[in-house]
Amino acid sequence: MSTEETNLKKIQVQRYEPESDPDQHYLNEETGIWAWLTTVDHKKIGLMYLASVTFFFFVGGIMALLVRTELWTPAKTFIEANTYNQIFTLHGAIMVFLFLVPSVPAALGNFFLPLQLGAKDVAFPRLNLLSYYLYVAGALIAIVSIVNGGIDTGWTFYTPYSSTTGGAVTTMVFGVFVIGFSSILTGVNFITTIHKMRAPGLSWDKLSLFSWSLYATSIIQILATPVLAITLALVGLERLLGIGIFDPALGGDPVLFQHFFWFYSHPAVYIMIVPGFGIVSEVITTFSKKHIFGYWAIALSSLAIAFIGFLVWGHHMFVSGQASLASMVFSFLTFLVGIPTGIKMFNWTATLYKGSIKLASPLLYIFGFFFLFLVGGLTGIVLGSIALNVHLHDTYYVVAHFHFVMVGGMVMAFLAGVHYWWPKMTGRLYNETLAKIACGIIFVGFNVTFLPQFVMGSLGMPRRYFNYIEQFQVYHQISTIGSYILGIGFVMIFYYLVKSIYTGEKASPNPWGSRALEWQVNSLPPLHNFHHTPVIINGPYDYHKPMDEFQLGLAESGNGHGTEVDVSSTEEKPQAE
Amino acid sequence: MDALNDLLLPPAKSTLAHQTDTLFWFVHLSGLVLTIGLIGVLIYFVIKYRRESEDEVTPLITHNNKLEVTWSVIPLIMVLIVFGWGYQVFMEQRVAPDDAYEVNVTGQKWIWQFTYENGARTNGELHVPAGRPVKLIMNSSDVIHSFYVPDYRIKQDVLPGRYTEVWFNAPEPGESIVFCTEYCGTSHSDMTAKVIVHEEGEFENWLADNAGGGGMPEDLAPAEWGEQLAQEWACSTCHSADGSDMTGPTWQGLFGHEVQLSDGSTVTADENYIRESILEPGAKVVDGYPNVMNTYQGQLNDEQINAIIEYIKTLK
Amino acid sequence: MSGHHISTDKTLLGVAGGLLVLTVLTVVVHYLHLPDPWSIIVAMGIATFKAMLVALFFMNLYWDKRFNLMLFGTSIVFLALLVGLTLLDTLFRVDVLPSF
Amino acid sequence: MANHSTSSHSRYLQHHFVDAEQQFDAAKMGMWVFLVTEILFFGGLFAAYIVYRLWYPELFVMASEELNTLWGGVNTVVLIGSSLTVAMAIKSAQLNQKRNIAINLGITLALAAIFMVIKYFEWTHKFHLGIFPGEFYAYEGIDHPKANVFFSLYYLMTGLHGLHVIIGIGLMIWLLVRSVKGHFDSEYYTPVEITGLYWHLVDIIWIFLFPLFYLID
Repeated sequence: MSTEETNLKKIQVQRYEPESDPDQHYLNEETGIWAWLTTVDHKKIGLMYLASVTFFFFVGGIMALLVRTELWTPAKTFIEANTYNQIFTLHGAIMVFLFLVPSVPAALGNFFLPLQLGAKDVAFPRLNLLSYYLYVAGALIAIVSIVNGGIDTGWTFYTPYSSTTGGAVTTMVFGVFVIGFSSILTGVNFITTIHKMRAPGLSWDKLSLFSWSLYATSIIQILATPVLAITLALVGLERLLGIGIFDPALGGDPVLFQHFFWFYSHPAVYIMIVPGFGIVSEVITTFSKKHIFGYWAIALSSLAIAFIGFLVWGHHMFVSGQASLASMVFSFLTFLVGIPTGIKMFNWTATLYKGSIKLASPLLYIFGFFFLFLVGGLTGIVLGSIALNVHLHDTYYVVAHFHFVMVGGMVMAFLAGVHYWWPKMTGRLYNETLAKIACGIIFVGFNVTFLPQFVMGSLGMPRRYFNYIEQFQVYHQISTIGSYILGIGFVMIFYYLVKSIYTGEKASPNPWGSRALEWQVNSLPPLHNFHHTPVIINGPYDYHKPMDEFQLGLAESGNGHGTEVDVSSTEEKPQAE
Repeated sequence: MDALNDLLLPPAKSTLAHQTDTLFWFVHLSGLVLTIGLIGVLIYFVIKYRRESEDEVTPLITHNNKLEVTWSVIPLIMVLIVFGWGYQVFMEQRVAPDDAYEVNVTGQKWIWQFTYENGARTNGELHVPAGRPVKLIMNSSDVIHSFYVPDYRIKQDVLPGRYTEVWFNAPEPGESIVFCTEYCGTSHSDMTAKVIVHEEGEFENWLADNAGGGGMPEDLAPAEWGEQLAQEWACSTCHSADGSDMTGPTWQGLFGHEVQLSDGSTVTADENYIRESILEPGAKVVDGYPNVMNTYQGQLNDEQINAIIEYIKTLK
Repeated sequence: MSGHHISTDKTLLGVAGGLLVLTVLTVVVHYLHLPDPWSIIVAMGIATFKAMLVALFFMNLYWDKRFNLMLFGTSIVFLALLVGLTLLDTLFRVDVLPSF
Repeated sequence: MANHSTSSHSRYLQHHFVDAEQQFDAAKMGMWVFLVTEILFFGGLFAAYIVYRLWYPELFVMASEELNTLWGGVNTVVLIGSSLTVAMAIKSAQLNQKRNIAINLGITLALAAIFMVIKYFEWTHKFHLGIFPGEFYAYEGIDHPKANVFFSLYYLMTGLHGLHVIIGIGLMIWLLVRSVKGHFDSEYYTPVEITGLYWHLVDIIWIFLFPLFYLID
């Protein structure tokens, strides 16, 4: 037992070592289906989200394969135009609203944010469960709309097409509205959690970059999502009551819809990608055993992206008929958002300098992310330039661009995160060789799928086309072949990860030798994460300090809440009891 | 360079297309240099600093403000160049010269219609003179469409309830394809058209021949003209002539037969019924088909409607 | 729970009284029919002032943690961005009309 | 989990908080973050309002004549009164005057109900004239092609606000029941405090809706 004197508050600290394969952990302290369905444990909710987003990823993926297969030949290959239009709409809507937006924040974020903060749970555990059920409810409503007539508007719901076409658009926008509230509540929860639930000693400069990225993401979620909600409500009411805000036939303005829609949907791109940035920072430092380079540059650039991301939505509308003045301002601001993103890329590269780099599978996925996201980002610069955008807008160039960012960037980062944290979530190790092979397959498959799309896009192939002119067939066929390779890669990952749960080797609490807080608890973690409130002494990237300094301290008396505990400046006397 | 251009870009057939292309290559090549550079450094680090033992200790390097400023400011300058350049080219594309020749464009599911100053009308074919700026004043009669000519590097959404404008100058006679690039439903991908660029004198002749628009060509029988009109006005996008099921009911075996309507009643498909269906498509909707057809009131004249009916009569 | 600000009756009633007076004032100004830009400016000015009174004294932002005030301010800033950037389009559109 | 807290052990302290102070701060901040989302939720409609008002100023002047300034003003006063009583309820809780909490909440509830009753009469009067939202608009009295858009905005904004008042009424009933049961005192009044914040925001929104719809000239 030792005592740490600080000028602020007296805290007694005792160290303990994490166990692997503990008798009691979050999966066996409460058991049974009812315990799962009513759990307020952020880890179980995170796992339920993980299972759900994985399910919808595969559903959306099957839609993608159907779309690609149909495009093997011009006009009808095996499905009708109307069916094709519904399938690409569902592919987009499912991937965006049911997979990309909740994937990292709600699944991995839920699981690891409280662990990284040294908290027992998020600030509002019941609200967290409500978020999950709203997500499920929204998904069910969306499924009802598919069964009940389907929708063919594209995921962007542009008016007046969406307010006049047949099908179950009203049901679908209601489903997205509900999912939006799920997203908002997660954002509210995370912001409060990061502010109020940090363990003593965990000052802002010791906050993990993953937590910083979730903080930036949550800000976007709470500021942007409500505008989407009201906009979709207006579309629904336009169909039900003829409220004429957007439909010119009723006196409205369709371009106004686009403003409101993109006010959400452009920042939403950052809801999808910024948490991925957080994972990159965690994985790069862990597998290079190196302190992050430019901690503040990376942390603050996330906030900068979140802010500037709100100012650029009009770059989706350069040819929509908006005023040239607006196009100029939006184009200018669009280029500014490239700067903080570039800063991140450079800082990550610099982190590797003089590191001790181990090419384990999570890092391989991150390197995949690096190349693909770089291409995605730079083609974003191309599209931000108004003159080029006029030519490329709504062509396959745009399709390829956002798939490079969303799949090449975000999905690769998500997979890196899943592989990185898998041992902590499940207590098992997966087959590393298979993981590396799958990573390679996905990287190759991805490029075969989407590089040809850049080419046909700049040659003039418009998106959302069921039929196309002969000239583009070769590119479509290469792309289709690539999509099958990509599909095989994802199925393979699913196979070896699920297999590891049953037959995988038991994981030690910290198999990668990480300094981050979540690795200092048992594998599997206890139900309430920490048996005692931990006191944070070192930063999560202090790889220059020996591992044993990172063992958790516990606050023996005095809980430390509400104080800035300056433990790092006091002398430590770790002692066994 | 030209070979490279053909690989990634369609032929440049307007006076301004080359400006877009130069910028296109500038941004792509600078991007390529950056990608190769950054990935090269990454690969170099991975090889040079690969982990040799688990006990390795790495140095503490937390940040370097000079580097941060460098890699913020240089990209900033680069993107500002791209911004300014892009904006300048855009403004040239945007502002039509005062002497531009005007053609009116109507987008409608799923057909492009063009009207000329002397009343000539075409569907799916835009005839313009070579070497003269042409200004299109565009409007949609249903949902948003977008007028895109890859060869000219121009694109502009076509909105209901408002006019938008786009212009180009094609110096050489020839043909270019027009796509609709704003998703507009079932046959969105078939909503294409052709720009046909004539020599100046030839264009004047063409225009004079088509003045007023819409008379029956002398060399055609009414049913033949009807067939031609059905193609031109994109009727055949939704109504087949061979019995196959499309967005709308087939025309084969339609005339003189009973039709089951969505309100449960039946009607005989005679001249009056077909005329009404063309002018007021929502009045009697055939059972099992969506009520999506637009009215052709004020677009097709009586003579044309009669010709189409004659054509339908031949589809037994 | 010490440290929470407890408002006095005097403050609360005073603020409510102020709000009532301002409500009457804004209606009176309405019937004065001020020249064009001023009527909306005065009406919005009074409304903003009333909203500030409610936020600062009823919602306790005057005494509360500064972060909550910042949150409130942030929402206003982003609302202004939504409106402002949208107006950049809607107010500056050039109408084109066909000449025949 | 013996030692996670040494300070006050409120009955309502949840396990994952170390003390009641942290729980209160978190709840209050969470509510503020939620209010931010509410402001932007209404913000979409305010943005639409501003766009249309700047496009068709004459329409807004004409159409606003149909709205009754007196009843709009009365409703403003009613909501300000209810905000006052909510603030009084919180103060009563802080001073441990348990009876006054319930009394003030009761008055708030009554005022909220009055607000909704007035709204009901305003709306039904308009329906009577044929002023319906959207495509059902059938009033001849305003000579402007976009008159339906103004009233669509009117119904949307006052309707969404009214929906918030109804949700507020539900919350007030819940608080009233709990306060009668004696759940709130100076140690624990978080639900009263954060519901109060919500209620004041509803008031603030009305403070803007009133001049934007009723006082146009």
